[in-house]
Amino acid sequence: MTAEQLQALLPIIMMASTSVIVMLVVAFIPRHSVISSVTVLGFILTFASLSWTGEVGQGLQVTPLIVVDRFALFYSALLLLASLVITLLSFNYFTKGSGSENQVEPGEFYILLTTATLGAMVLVSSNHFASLFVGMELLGISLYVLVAYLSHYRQGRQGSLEAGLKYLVLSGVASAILLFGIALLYAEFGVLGFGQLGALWSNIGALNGIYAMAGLGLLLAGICFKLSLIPFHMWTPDVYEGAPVMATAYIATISKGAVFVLFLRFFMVSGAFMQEMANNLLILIAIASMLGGNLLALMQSNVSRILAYSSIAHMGYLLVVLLVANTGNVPVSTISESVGFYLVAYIITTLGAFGVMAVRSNMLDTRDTDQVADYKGLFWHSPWLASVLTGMLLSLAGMPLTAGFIAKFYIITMGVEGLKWLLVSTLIIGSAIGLYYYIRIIIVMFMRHDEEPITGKRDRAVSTIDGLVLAALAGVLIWLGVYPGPMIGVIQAAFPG
Amino acid sequence: MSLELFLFYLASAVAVFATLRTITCLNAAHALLYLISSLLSIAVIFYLIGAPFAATLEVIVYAGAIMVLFVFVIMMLNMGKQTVEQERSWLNPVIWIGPGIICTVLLAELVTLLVQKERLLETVIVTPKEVGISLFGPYLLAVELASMLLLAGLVGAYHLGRPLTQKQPGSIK
Amino acid sequence: MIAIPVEHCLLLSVMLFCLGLLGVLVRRNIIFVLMSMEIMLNAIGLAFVSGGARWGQADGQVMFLLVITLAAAEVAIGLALVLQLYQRYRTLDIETISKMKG
Amino acid sequence: MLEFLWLVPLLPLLGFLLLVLLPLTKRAAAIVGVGSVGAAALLTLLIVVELFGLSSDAQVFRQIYWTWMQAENFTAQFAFYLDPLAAVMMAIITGVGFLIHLYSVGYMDEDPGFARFFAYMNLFIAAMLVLVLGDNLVVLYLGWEGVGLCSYLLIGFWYDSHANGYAARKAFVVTRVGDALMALGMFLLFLHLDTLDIQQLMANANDQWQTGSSLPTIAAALLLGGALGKSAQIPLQTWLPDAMAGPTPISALIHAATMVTAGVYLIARTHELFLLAPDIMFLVALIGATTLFISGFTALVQTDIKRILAFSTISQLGYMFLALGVGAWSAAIFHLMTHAFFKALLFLAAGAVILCVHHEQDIFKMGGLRKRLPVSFWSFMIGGLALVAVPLTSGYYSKHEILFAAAGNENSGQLLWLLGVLGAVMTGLYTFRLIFTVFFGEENTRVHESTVGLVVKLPLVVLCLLSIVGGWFVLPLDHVFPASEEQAISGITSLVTDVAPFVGIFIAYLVFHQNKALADAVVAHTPGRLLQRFWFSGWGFDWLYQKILVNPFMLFVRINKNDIVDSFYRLAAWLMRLIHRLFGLTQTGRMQWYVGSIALGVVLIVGAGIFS
Repeated sequence: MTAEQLQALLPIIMMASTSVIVMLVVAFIPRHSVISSVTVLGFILTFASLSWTGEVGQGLQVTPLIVVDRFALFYSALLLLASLVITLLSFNYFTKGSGSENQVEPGEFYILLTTATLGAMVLVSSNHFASLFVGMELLGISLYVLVAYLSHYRQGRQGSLEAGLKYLVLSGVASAILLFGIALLYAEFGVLGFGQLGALWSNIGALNGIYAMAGLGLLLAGICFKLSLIPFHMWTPDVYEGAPVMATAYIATISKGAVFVLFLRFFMVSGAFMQEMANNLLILIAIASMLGGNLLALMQSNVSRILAYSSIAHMGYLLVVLLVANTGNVPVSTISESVGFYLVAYIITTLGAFGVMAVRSNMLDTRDTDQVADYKGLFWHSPWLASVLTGMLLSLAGMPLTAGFIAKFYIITMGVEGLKWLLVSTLIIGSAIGLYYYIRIIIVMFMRHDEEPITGKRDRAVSTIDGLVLAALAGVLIWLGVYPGPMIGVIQAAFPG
Repeated sequence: MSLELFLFYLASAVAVFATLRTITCLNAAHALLYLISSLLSIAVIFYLIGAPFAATLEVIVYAGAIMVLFVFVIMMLNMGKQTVEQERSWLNPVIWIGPGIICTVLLAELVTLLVQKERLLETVIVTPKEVGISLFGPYLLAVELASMLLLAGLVGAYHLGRPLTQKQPGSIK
Repeated sequence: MIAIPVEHCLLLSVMLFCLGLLGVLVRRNIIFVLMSMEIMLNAIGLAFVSGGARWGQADGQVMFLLVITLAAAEVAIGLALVLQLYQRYRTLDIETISKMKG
Repeated sequence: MLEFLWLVPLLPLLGFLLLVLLPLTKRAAAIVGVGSVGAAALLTLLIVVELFGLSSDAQVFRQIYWTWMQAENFTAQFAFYLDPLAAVMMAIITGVGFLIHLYSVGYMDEDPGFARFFAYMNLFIAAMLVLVLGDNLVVLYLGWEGVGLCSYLLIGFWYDSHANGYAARKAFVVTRVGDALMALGMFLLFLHLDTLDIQQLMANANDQWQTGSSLPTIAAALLLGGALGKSAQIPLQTWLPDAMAGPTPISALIHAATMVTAGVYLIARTHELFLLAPDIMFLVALIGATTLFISGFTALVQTDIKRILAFSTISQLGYMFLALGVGAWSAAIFHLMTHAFFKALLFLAAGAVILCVHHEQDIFKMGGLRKRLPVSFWSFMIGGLALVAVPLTSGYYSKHEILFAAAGNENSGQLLWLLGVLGAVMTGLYTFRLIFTVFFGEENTRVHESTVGLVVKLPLVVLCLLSIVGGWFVLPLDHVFPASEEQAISGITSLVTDVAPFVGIFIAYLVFHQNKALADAVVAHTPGRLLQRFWFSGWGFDWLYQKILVNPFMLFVRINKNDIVDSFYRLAAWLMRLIHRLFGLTQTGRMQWYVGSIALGVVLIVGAGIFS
């Protein structure tokens, strides 16, 4: 390994060191504020180190496993910032609970946040099955624990245990399926790098190696599970509901984001989905997800579940972009651009929505503040929180002046240019259905409520950190919706080709 | 039929049988023993197809270490006679139908794909040395990251393994 | 040298994989579910190793090593959760964790 | 100073933001509200002086701030364009605006919505400045909609009253008809000329289009639609009288001096396009002449002091359109300016009267106020004389320029001139009907004693001065507009034009002062009464619109009340809920079921692989 490669690897090394350092801090200085600050510092330093990776140019291959290019660096930056937001919001989520009998020590939560982010960073730089596998599992193992984090706390948090076990088993099965797919591909072709695989496939022309098709199918199934696309979506609402809200936010943003980025790279580098079979299947999956996700969310009374189902739909929207790429009518750089923007918008919006929920939730309660009824009249006693949440929901619904609008606009434009009318019309129908449940939450927030909220929850004052973080998210949301130019420029520069 | 081939099919048969018993057995400890024997026969197969390093790992780590975790837990939970009855009632033949069909179809599909062509290949022995060179050469990063994976697993198990907090009413009598 | 058809190895691994999946689908005892997941992972390991054998590469065995790592971590966390489940409900029935739905 | 141009709209905007965001005391609100506009006025003065100090060829200044939007070949810069025309408009807006702000401090003193009032006013000033300074049609349109919004907010300022809300909505909807046409016009221009930058647009239009061909005609007609709506010309004039529901300073600022002249400004700004469409030019003149004539009669029979002034405004705007239509561009702008002075004066004086008589607006319930309210009386007198265009007042110069231009026009010039002169007679008549009724005769109202303070009087005095001397200004617009050739005006024409207002005043003196019974006698007869009612209703436009537009629409709404279309949607919604419930059943919460779903998915995917 040359010095140059080592330098390119700096962010990943920094992230790994952060994990170890946080672990040592948890062991020797077990004070919440110290642990949290060290974690934040670690994320910030890692983020800073992204600019010290040296001139990576068209991409620097560091061992066969990892490629450091602008694409990887951009998404690493995005994921790191998202992790930072989650870390910052976690502090008060756990502090609020630190009453007399607080037994849940948040130390491990931060260690696992860092290891999970390490996994995500490996995923976005991966162009080899081995790093794909390790990255995905590093992310997965950390998330199992994060989801179940509050499981041993009082009789209350039953959801956390249930969600943790479900996620462990289901995700374990899905990983196994994905791995089995990789194994079959390996047995057929004898290579593990995306690039080598792509070269082989372009030689053969079509995928005639027949059990490569089985391999590809299984791989696809595994990825669809992580993105919670129908019919691999069923874990999503239960896990979203049961997990502590910050872990949910992590799954919803970083986990899905990283896997989609990996998917995109695999797709671009290996050209896998030029295959007719995969293409038709993905169309079906996308349509099912766009319609099914929105329909499932329609009458939900739990905000977490609504966001879970809506995430199914959103991943379906994103899939449309990849399908458009298959037509060849749209340059790959544009595809990468619209996926990038969509992910940025989606991550910001989701973080904001869960952030508001986190601010209003308390680790000690039997559940997070996630019933729609809990939000009744929110506007009249916490206008700021309600405004932020309204902004986020409108962005999810794709209303103009928010980032979500530009993102959705991109996808529709892509769809139209790729002449995917079926997909575009499904997308529009899905969005129309989606509007209903997003607006419903907003209306509930603006209802006058005369009596105390049903749950008897009263809001505490929003802490300074939480307030600043939410304000920043809302600001970026509007900024991207009104003046997306600079962000688009950054994403364009991140195209790996 | 050479000895190797014979051994291969024998080990395969043992593996399939033992696995089948694992998933049908009523007693967890027995199931675990079946599972271990299945793992051992796979180790034999590894050896036969020229992967002595993998065979060793299978025995030492998989059958030896990971399964011991199961043994610990089964012992801790000390499931007695009544659990066998419970298992029997849970394993009602009716519930086998759906999963059975799905798995059979999947198996059939995969087998159809696999038997499309028959390639009799000369397998070469990949020595532990080669594996080691590979591990600490191109796969160095993967190894390091695997250590992080284990770290995460360790931290997670430490956190989750703590007993339930005492304040909860109703869970421990 | 040894002449064992790679296809047969893969066939074996496919069978084991499907058996593992069947186990996950059928068993209600959470410990058996975890064991079945181990069976699936083991089948994957077999597939990797036989792939490596077919191409005479070390990569298959390296991947096998990684799979074992995953198995270890997964089992550790899975069993920790099983202990919690048992402490809380005094049962290993998977039906106890089906409260969230809809 | 020119480089500080951006500051001019920014100051009122900042004022608006401060007023909205900070909980200011009344005093602070007044200082912020008036101060920001005052500063803008001062800055404008400096800028205008510097601009006119330049040689007449160089009196153009363009400032680009940022690229506002960009899509394919469409680029809209956020840029300001200052030339003598914009400078004149800017001076009127900030100058008159400042005076009216000052006046409002007194007028609105007791209103609970004091700060809100100034916030809206400041926003309005900012939007209006953006409108006149906009370098391209997009920026102009931003200001255009901005002033529309402020107008809506301010008409409905006292939102407790149902009628005010109705008036505000009416103004919004009616002007929206025009705005829609204007937007269409903009799209058409962009489609064919590939730019919305006004100067570039005019140059392209001259290059690519033949005079009188269909494209410029359609484009000009669409823009005219926007102008008609904003400037309350027939057939979109009906909103303006109702807009008097707002506070009087609003009527003075928005519905007399500035916003309603936006249509005139738009046509003047795009005059090169209109020159390519002679038919539309003639239409402009015809609409202007008809409007001024018709609303003159309407003003004659109104009883509400503010409605009289409102119809008078429509009528004067008609003169401006007449001027535009006959190509007397500078005359139109000149009249725009003098009208801004004297009509603002009249409204403010009327406001002072209304304030002193306990918000009574019916002129027949006033009377003999001359001695009690000398300042208002003299203001009204001077404003009225200027409105009637008595020699030596500002209105005289501007109106005569228009009438002479009309007379010299080769297209039915005589008819236009005749309508204009008749309108002038009517102006004299209704104006002095108002003055005689309100200020002469016997007193029949109790006057509020504490009356008006200095902040109310000062603007009146300044506007009085401007109404007199305003006609002596020479607007340096020669380089903006094509020179109109001097027409020889016959002595008779000139004489009749000069005499017409006095005829009106004389009749008014006879009928409304000397012999009041005469007016009653006329109205007592059936034809007279019918005519009076017809005129009173504004020539039945509202009635007509009610019958042909509103009623059919309401009928349609009633028919559809039982939801022919809705039931379809309701079915769809019901279906969606059903599907939701069915789908929800799949989410059983049971883990093995979920694993089964995954397994099934895998079976399907691999199966698809086999069978493809």
